[in-house]
Parts: sequence; structure tokens; C-alpha cells
Amino acid sequence: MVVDLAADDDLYKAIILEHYSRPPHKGPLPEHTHYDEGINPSCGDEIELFIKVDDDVVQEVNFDGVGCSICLASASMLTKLLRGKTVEEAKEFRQAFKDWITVREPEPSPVDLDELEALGGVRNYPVRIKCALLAWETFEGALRKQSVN
Amino acid sequence: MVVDLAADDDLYKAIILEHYSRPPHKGPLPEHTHYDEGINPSCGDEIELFIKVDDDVVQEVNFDGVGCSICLASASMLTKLLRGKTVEEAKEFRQAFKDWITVREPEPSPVDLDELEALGGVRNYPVRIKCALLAWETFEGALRKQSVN
Amino acid sequence: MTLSETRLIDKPTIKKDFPFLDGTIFLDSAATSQMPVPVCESMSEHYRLGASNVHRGVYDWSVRATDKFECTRRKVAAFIGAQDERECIFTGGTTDALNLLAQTWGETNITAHDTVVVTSMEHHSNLLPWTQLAERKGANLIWWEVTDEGELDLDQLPEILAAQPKLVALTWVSNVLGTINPVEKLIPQLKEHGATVVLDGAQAVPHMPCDVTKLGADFLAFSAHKMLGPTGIGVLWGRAELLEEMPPCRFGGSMILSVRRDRVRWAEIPHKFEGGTPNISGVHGLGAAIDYLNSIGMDKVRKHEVELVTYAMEQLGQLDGLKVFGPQDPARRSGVISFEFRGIHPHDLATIIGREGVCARAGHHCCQPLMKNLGRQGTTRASFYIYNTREDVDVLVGALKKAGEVFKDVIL
Amino acid sequence: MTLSETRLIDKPTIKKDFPFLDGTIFLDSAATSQMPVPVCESMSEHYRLGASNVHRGVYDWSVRATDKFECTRRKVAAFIGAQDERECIFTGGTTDALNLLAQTWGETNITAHDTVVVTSMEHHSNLLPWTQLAERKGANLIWWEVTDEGELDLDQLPEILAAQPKLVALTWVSNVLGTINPVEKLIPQLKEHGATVVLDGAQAVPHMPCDVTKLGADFLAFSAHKMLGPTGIGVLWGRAELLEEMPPCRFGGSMILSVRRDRVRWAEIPHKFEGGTPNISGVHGLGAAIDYLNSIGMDKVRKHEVELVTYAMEQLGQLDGLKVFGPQDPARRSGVISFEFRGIHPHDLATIIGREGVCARAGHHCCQPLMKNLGRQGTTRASFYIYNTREDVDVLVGALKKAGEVFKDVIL
Ligand SMILES: Cc1ncc(COP(=O)(O)O)c(C=O)c1O
Ligand SMILES: Cc1ncc(COP(=O)(O)O)c(C=O)c1O
Repeated sequence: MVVDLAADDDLYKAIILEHYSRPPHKGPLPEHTHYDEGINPSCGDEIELFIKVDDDVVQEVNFDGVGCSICLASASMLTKLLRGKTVEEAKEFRQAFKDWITVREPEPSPVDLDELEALGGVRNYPVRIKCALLAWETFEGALRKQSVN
Repeated sequence: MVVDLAADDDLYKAIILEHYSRPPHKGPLPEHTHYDEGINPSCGDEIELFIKVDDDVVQEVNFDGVGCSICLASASMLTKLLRGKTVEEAKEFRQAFKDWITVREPEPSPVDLDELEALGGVRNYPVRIKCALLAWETFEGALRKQSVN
Repeated sequence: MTLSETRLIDKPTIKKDFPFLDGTIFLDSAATSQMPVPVCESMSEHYRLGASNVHRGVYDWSVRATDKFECTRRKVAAFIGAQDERECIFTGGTTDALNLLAQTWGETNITAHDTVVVTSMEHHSNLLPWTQLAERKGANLIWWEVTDEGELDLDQLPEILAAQPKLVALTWVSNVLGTINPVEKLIPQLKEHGATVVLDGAQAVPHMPCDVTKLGADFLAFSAHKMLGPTGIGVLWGRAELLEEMPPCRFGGSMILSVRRDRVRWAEIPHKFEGGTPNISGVHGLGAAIDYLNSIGMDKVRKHEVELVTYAMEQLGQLDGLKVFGPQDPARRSGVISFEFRGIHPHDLATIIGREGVCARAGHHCCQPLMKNLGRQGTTRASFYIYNTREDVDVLVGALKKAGEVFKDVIL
Repeated sequence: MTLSETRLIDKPTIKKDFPFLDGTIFLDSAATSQMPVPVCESMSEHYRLGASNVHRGVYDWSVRATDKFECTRRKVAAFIGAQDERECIFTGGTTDALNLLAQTWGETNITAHDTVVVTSMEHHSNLLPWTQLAERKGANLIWWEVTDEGELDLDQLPEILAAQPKLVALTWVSNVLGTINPVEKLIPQLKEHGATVVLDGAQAVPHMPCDVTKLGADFLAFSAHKMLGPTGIGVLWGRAELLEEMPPCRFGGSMILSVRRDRVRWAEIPHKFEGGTPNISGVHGLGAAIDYLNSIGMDKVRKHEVELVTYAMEQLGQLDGLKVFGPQDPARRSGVISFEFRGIHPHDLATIIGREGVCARAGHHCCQPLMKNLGRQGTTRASFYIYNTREDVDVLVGALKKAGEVFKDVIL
């Protein structure tokens, strides 16, 4: 019944609450090559992103910080989904997710968004889109700050 | 006919236009004991008042400056009517005029306002009340600045 | 149960004047209040009868607008207990008022030798103008701390008095904790020690009787949009002696006596501080809002709030895992209730109760230093006003239960 | 005669949207314009649908208010030809915008080694912020003079360019003389010599097409209440590079990224400059006003004005003893006509024509240095907008004749 409730919820899908409860890649990553922090000024949520790029591939990503379920679940999904992608692929993936989540009636995304599809419900809650995007903007910021050469 | 027109006018009575055209006491008064200038900030009109008090009596008053017909006629009437009054009488007279002109439906004034009664029409033009009062406020300012002892 | 409430605020009138509240449980009046139809109409009237600028035109429309404008100034003065309407300056809001103050009074009075006190429960609007000023001037800055109960730490008062601060920036009512600071006790002591006291009245003036003369404060700021009026208009009240000495800081039309190339003379107060075309319809709206509040009576407004808060504290208290921040005694707090519920993030909580038709606020409420003290990023906040009822509280409680359901399996 | 006019601006629509103008000849739009019913309704809507603060709430009302707010920012950007909506900062009006600019850009950029240029036709709002700043900083101040024809003295341009001013404060259109300054020619030259150009657009943006990108200006300020919108709202537009470097100067809610006791980080532009609850309904009103003007088309607005001014200059020219200040060529002027009539004091003139139902303005129009140049205390000013017609001009002329009668025996 609990699972049903979550499944019925247009926003708080089970997979989101699962990532929120038990993020697989949370905590600082001492040997990162890229880092940035993101702030949502309206709620004060703060995300840190630790990225280890090697050989032009995102080897590891971890996040840390405090935030709402949407924000942290999205961050956790990021850490899972960007692992192993080349920097270029990661950037494209980020853009695809952003494009998909910020339009009212999205086309199917050109890339497979995987678990992120569960976040589609935020479209009904426009202010929460920022929450879903915070980690991804932070990712972009981290790469921009210290561009991969 | 011209005189009629002016007489019929609720604001621009003949006596007002007469004072405006030919003020009897205009121009600086070198041997004044009191002086002040008044400004109407909304139109830029400026009045100077020169007062000679002797033996506690207003011996002479002149005005100078630029302004509209109401402002200058009122100033000119002042220079005529305050002459010969004691300072105390002049102050009372000023107050009586102010009280009379600033209420919508005045009681007959306790003092004889003489020609000033012609200014009663400004009550229909509330912003112009300031014009009618400028010289009188300046008179008060001049006395205050350099109080008669 | 709702009987005494009905006696305080007439429900049919509220229903008629706030028709859009039907079906919405609006619990965010601390952010901005709703506007009753009569206030809205009074604002439109300015335009529908023919708009005009104020203080300058000789034609009838301008006279009408100017009369109403200055008449509202008198109304404001009476509403807050000011002795002289010239002490009331129209601004764009509380934030605008406090910044204006920092720019004129602050710039000319605070030096590197002075001490400035801010409390850690200040809204950013009564915090940053002063911390930035202190930094710019190299002045000494003291933070007046808040106790675990969410009240100003009175044990720190001797230290503060000993520092002889030039300025104390103090909120009358906290927009997060609901705490009503004991300003009538604090102000005389602070002033005895030479302080100028700036009261942030944004959350107080709309909710309780105000008498600045009795309080003895130096400055008070508040916003119309939190008291049934429109956005874009607020008031800075200050004691005439202080205002007269302050230089103007917004230069333009209407604030001058005369302008020559080599010499500018400023207008008298309050006009000296009101450069440019003011928010005329906003002022009209503020006037109408004051009329509306006066027609209820500020005593009743406050009583209604105490009743509601009492009921809300009781009901919320019965929810497992719910913690209300700030004073627990309803008599010591306003109609602002910040709470935490089972560790659910305020954003999530506000979203879920929002789906049940409850408008509440989540976040730091522009009080980040206070959040730091509370050890939180943010809180969920419900705030009441004249149109709220016990039923609203019941809906809130029901909505919170639903949120509990959604997050029941979440480990935090 | 009125045929071509009818083609430009649809009279029945005007009658419907400005019903209160019936019987009143409103010739004071340079002070403040009238508001059409649709704009008024758009403002009321914000309150009648349920008010909310912007940028902070998670509930629907807040989302709706925020969307409309930010959508208006895009509308404003498009209206003035800005490339980036983030370049448009909402302020309380033109005066507020220019003071904000002086307080941030001015404070940080002007030093004792710099030269500041103001023209002698500036409104006090684009004059005093800069003369006061120059005085405060000990900067060099140059007055750009006005010719007897009421145009900027271009012979002085070499001198001005040679001084390499850091700042030139320049009105696009004079609110007294109606002069349209040749900004598209002047700005490139001024900028080539290193100047930052601040355009006062208060009398231009409402009356003619505007493209700041093409103009190449650095800053532009204007007010909603002169373009069919409400009081209390205006815009400061600035180039993003400049805005990004400017420190904020109105501290409070919504303009921060994060606040810690030891460190404050500011929000991005434009929010950095918009501390506090903004004038939300005012912004909505500005948006609706822009919609209204766009539905006519700014080209048509300008053409209508040229037609009216042409007619007015002709008709006024036939009155004995009437002198129009400023350029005589209607193509070089806006719908603002200042005049003198037989030496009758402007206050008297405005009062008498006011009795005939004509609302015009008398005084120095917040341009005292210009008045000094003209050798007058003030002028009488008639100004036109979309709702004015040739018949209005006829009534004005008739009213002036009456004034002539009243003052016929007066010796001046
Ligand atoms: C040229 C000019 N600049 C500035 C202003 C000031 O505008 P506001 O009073 O809306 O701030 C005005 C109008 O009063 C004006 O005509
Ligand atoms: C205590 C307090 N101070 C100041 C403000 C700022 O008011 P405004 O946003 O109207 O300027 C608020 C509300 O936001 C407040 O609650």
C-alpha cells in the first residue's frame, strides 16, 4: 500500500524517494578533478559536486549537501548516470535532460534518460524544476570552472 | 465691458488685477529691519519681503519678486494693509487671513480683511491658496528670523 | 468553538470582500496578504476617475489626487500613533525604507568609532543594509543572539548596553519565529544608553495596535502589501528632529525647494525624501487598507490572531513528529508559525500541502543567519491574517498528515 | 482633416478604453498619462485572482504571479530592443532608476579625476543624482548648453569630447521643450571618447520606437506611468557587462544568493538590484500597457503625435502674443509644447484654461536650470498622447483666448 501511494503520486515516485533515502554516491570525493557548489537562493539548499575526470571520461561523481527530495534524488541519479560517460557525452546528457524537463509537453528525449524519467512529474510544479536541475547546473559549473583539457 | 468681465470672474477680480498691474509698494526697501524670501517650489515663484519695524510698529513693508497674479496681488495687499499696524496686530491680521482663506466655508473674519476679501475666490482653486499665502508666510518667516524685541 | 471568532471578525463580510479565497487555504500572509475588494477598487478609482500626478497640477484631477495622497499620510500617522504626519515618508516598501534610512541617516551618523547592533532574527532587509554599512564604515558590529526558545537573549542586554551602540536594528515581530519582541521594555533602555532604534515593523504593524510615540522608537518601517494593501508601497516613519537633520538621498522632482546651478535647496520633510513621481495609486491603496483594518479595529485583529494561533498550536501539537519553532506561549507570538515535520524537507512539505489547497511557505524566509542558528536550511511556515479561520487550521493539519503518508518510508 | 488621424488611432476604441476622458481635455501626459481600462483590469487581476509574492512560493498563486512577472521582463526587453531580459531592472520609476544607477555605477566609477557632463535641459531626476555625485566625489562637471532654438548646442560637442567625460547624462526628449535630441548620432561619438551614456527615456520610450541595441546606449531609464501604465514602477535598462560589475545598493530579500554572518553573496542580475518585494501589480500593469501600445504600434503612436503637434503649432501660431519654446519643426519634437502667452503667468494661464476643461501644466517642470536659461520662472505646457485629437487643440486655443480676455487690461 505504501508503495502504491508513492507510485500513484505524480511527483514523489518510489524511485525518487529511494534515491533520496539511500543515495549510492553521497559524500566528498577527495581525489576529484572538478568541483563546484550550487545554491538555490530561494530555499537555501546547497549541493556540492565532486567529479573525477580521467582520460576524458567521468570516472567518478559524488554529491554532498542538503536539499529537498527532488533536488537530492536528481543529484543522486546524476552521480549514477554520468559515471563512465565521456565529458562530451555527459554534457549532451545534461542538456538533453534540461531540455526535456523544462518544456511543458516534451518530445521523447533523444538520449535515454533512464531513471530521470521519474522526475517528469515536476513539470506540474514549475518552481520545483529548479530543484531538479540544481545538481546538473552545478555539474556544468564545475566543468566550466576548470575546463577539461 | 472689460471691467465687467473681471468683476464677473470668481477669481480674477478687478482689484486683484489692479494690484497685480500697479503694486504701490514694490521694490527693495534699503532700510528694512526684517527680511525674508519665500519660494513656491512647484512653480518657482519667489517673493522677497522688506519690513521696517520701529517702535514695535510696522512702519513700512515692500515686496519684490516674480509670481502669478494671485501671489503678487496678495503680496501687494499685504504691503498696503500691514503698514501702521503694531507687530502684534500684524500677526493677528495674518492669522485671521490665513484662517479665513484656508477653510472651505469661512465664517466672517473677526478682523476687517478689507481688500483681501477679493481673494476669497481662490477657495475654488485649492492649489492657488498657496499662491495667496506665500507673502504672508514670508512675513511670518521674516519676523521669526529676527524677532522684534 | 467558532462562536467567539465570529464575533471578532464578521465572516460574511470576509467572504464578500475576499471572494477568491473560496477553496484556497491561504496561509502565507507573512509574505504578502490578500487584498479585499474595497481596497482594490480604491486603487482602480485613481485611474478610472482620471489619473494625475500629485503636488504639481492646478487642474481638478491633480487637486483630487494630491488631497487624497496627503490625506492618506495623515491616516498613516494616526494609524501608527505618529504625532506629525510629516514624519511619514512613503517608500517602495519596508526594504526600500530601511535602505533609504541606511543611505541617509546611516551614511551621516555611523563612523568607524561606532557600534551597530543587529539581531540574529532580522530579516535580510533589516540586516544587510546595516551590516553592509558597518563594513563600509569600519564600525563595530554586535549580533544580538536568539535563545533556544526563539526569543532575544535578554542576558546579552547588559553587554549591548555597555557597548553604547549608536544604532540598534530590531524587528518588532520575527517573520520566522513569530516572536513578539518586548520593544516597549527594550527601547527605553537602549535609548538611555544613546542608541537610535530602528524598528522593522513589517510583521507587526499589520497585526497589532501600534503607537510609535508611546514606544519611543526613532524609526519604523513597514509595507502595505502585508496589511491588505498593494505591493510597491511602504512607509518609513521617523522622528521629525531626526528626519530634518538627514540629507536627502533620492534626488529628482518634488524633493527640492529650488535648483540653481550653484546651489540646490531641499524641500521640507517629508517631501525631501520623496523624489520623483510617487506610487500614487499605491498610496491610495494603503489608505483604503488602513480604513479596512480600522473598520475591524486593530485590537480585534490581534485577538483574532491570538485565538487562531492558540488553536493552531494545540492542533499541530497533536501531530507526531511536529515541532513548532519559537515561543510556545500564543500570547508572546504573532500569527506566524514555522515548523518542522518528521524531517520532511520544507519544499516537499509545502508542495504536498499545496496540492491540498494550502498555500504555505518553505525556505529561509530571508533570515539565513537565523536558519543557521536553528541548524536548518529552512522551515515550513504558515501565517494567519484576518480572513483565516479554525477550519483553515484543520485543513492544514489534514494536509500535513498526507505529507506524512507520502514520506512514511523515507529514511532521513 | 481628422481622417488620417482616425486611420492612425481608432477613436471608438479610445472612447471605450478611456471613458473618463469624456468632457476633459487632458493635455498633461508628460506629467502622467491616463490608464486605459484593460491596463487597470490587468492590475486588479493580480489581487482579484489571489495575490502572491514572487520568486519564493511553491503554491500555484505564486507560480502564476512569478511567471507573469518574468514574462513582463521579457516584454519590456523586446519593447526597448534589449538583447537580454536580464538587462531590465524594475525600479520605482525613472527617478528611482537614475538614483540607483548613481548609487552603484556612479559611486564605484566616478572619482575626482573624472569629468561628468549634464545638459542644461535635464529634468532634475537626471541632473541632481549626477551633480550631487560629482560634488561628493570632487569630479569635474560640464554643463552642455542649450541653444536659443532649444536644442543641444552641437558647437559645444568638440569641447565635450575633448574632456573625455566618464559619464554623460542626457535626456532623449526634453520634457519642457519637446526637443528630440539626436541620440543616434551623439551616442557613438560620446562612446568613442570613452563616455558612459545614461539616457533619460522618460519622455521618449512612451512616444516613439526604441531600440537600445541600435542606439548603443549604456543605460536607459523610464517610467510606466507616462506610458499608460501605473505609478510606482519603472525600468532601468543597462548593458549586462556593466550591470554585472556593479555592486548592489538596495539590500534585502530576493537579491542574495546566500547570507552568512561572515560572507554575503549576491544574486545574479537583474535580481541583484531588486531587493525586497517588488511592485508586482505595477509590473503587471506595465506589461499590459506595453501590450496596449504594441497593439497600436509605436510607429503609429509617433505619427499620431507628429500630426497633432503639426496642427497645434499651426493653430497656436495664429494666436497673437503666443510663443512656443523649443524647435519649431514638428519633426524634431515630441508631443510636448511649452509656451508663453502675452506674459500671463503660467499659473494664471493654467487656471483659466483649466476652467474650460483643459488640463495643462504650469511651472518649471522640474527643470529649473533650463528655466533660468529661458529667462522664465516657468512655462505653460500642453502635452499630447494617443487619446488626444485635433479637437483638443481647438479647445485649448479657445481657452487661451478666454485667458487673453481676462488679462486684457493687465499691464505686465
Ligand atoms: C524627462 C523626464 N525625466 C525624468 C522624469 C521623472 O520621472 P518619474 O517622476 O516617473 O520618476 C520625468 C517626469 O517627471 C521626465 O519628464
Ligand atoms: C520582518 C520583515 N522585514 C522586512 C520585510 C521586507 O518587506 P518588503 O519585501 O515588503 O520590503 C519582510 C517581508 O518580506 C519581513 O517579514
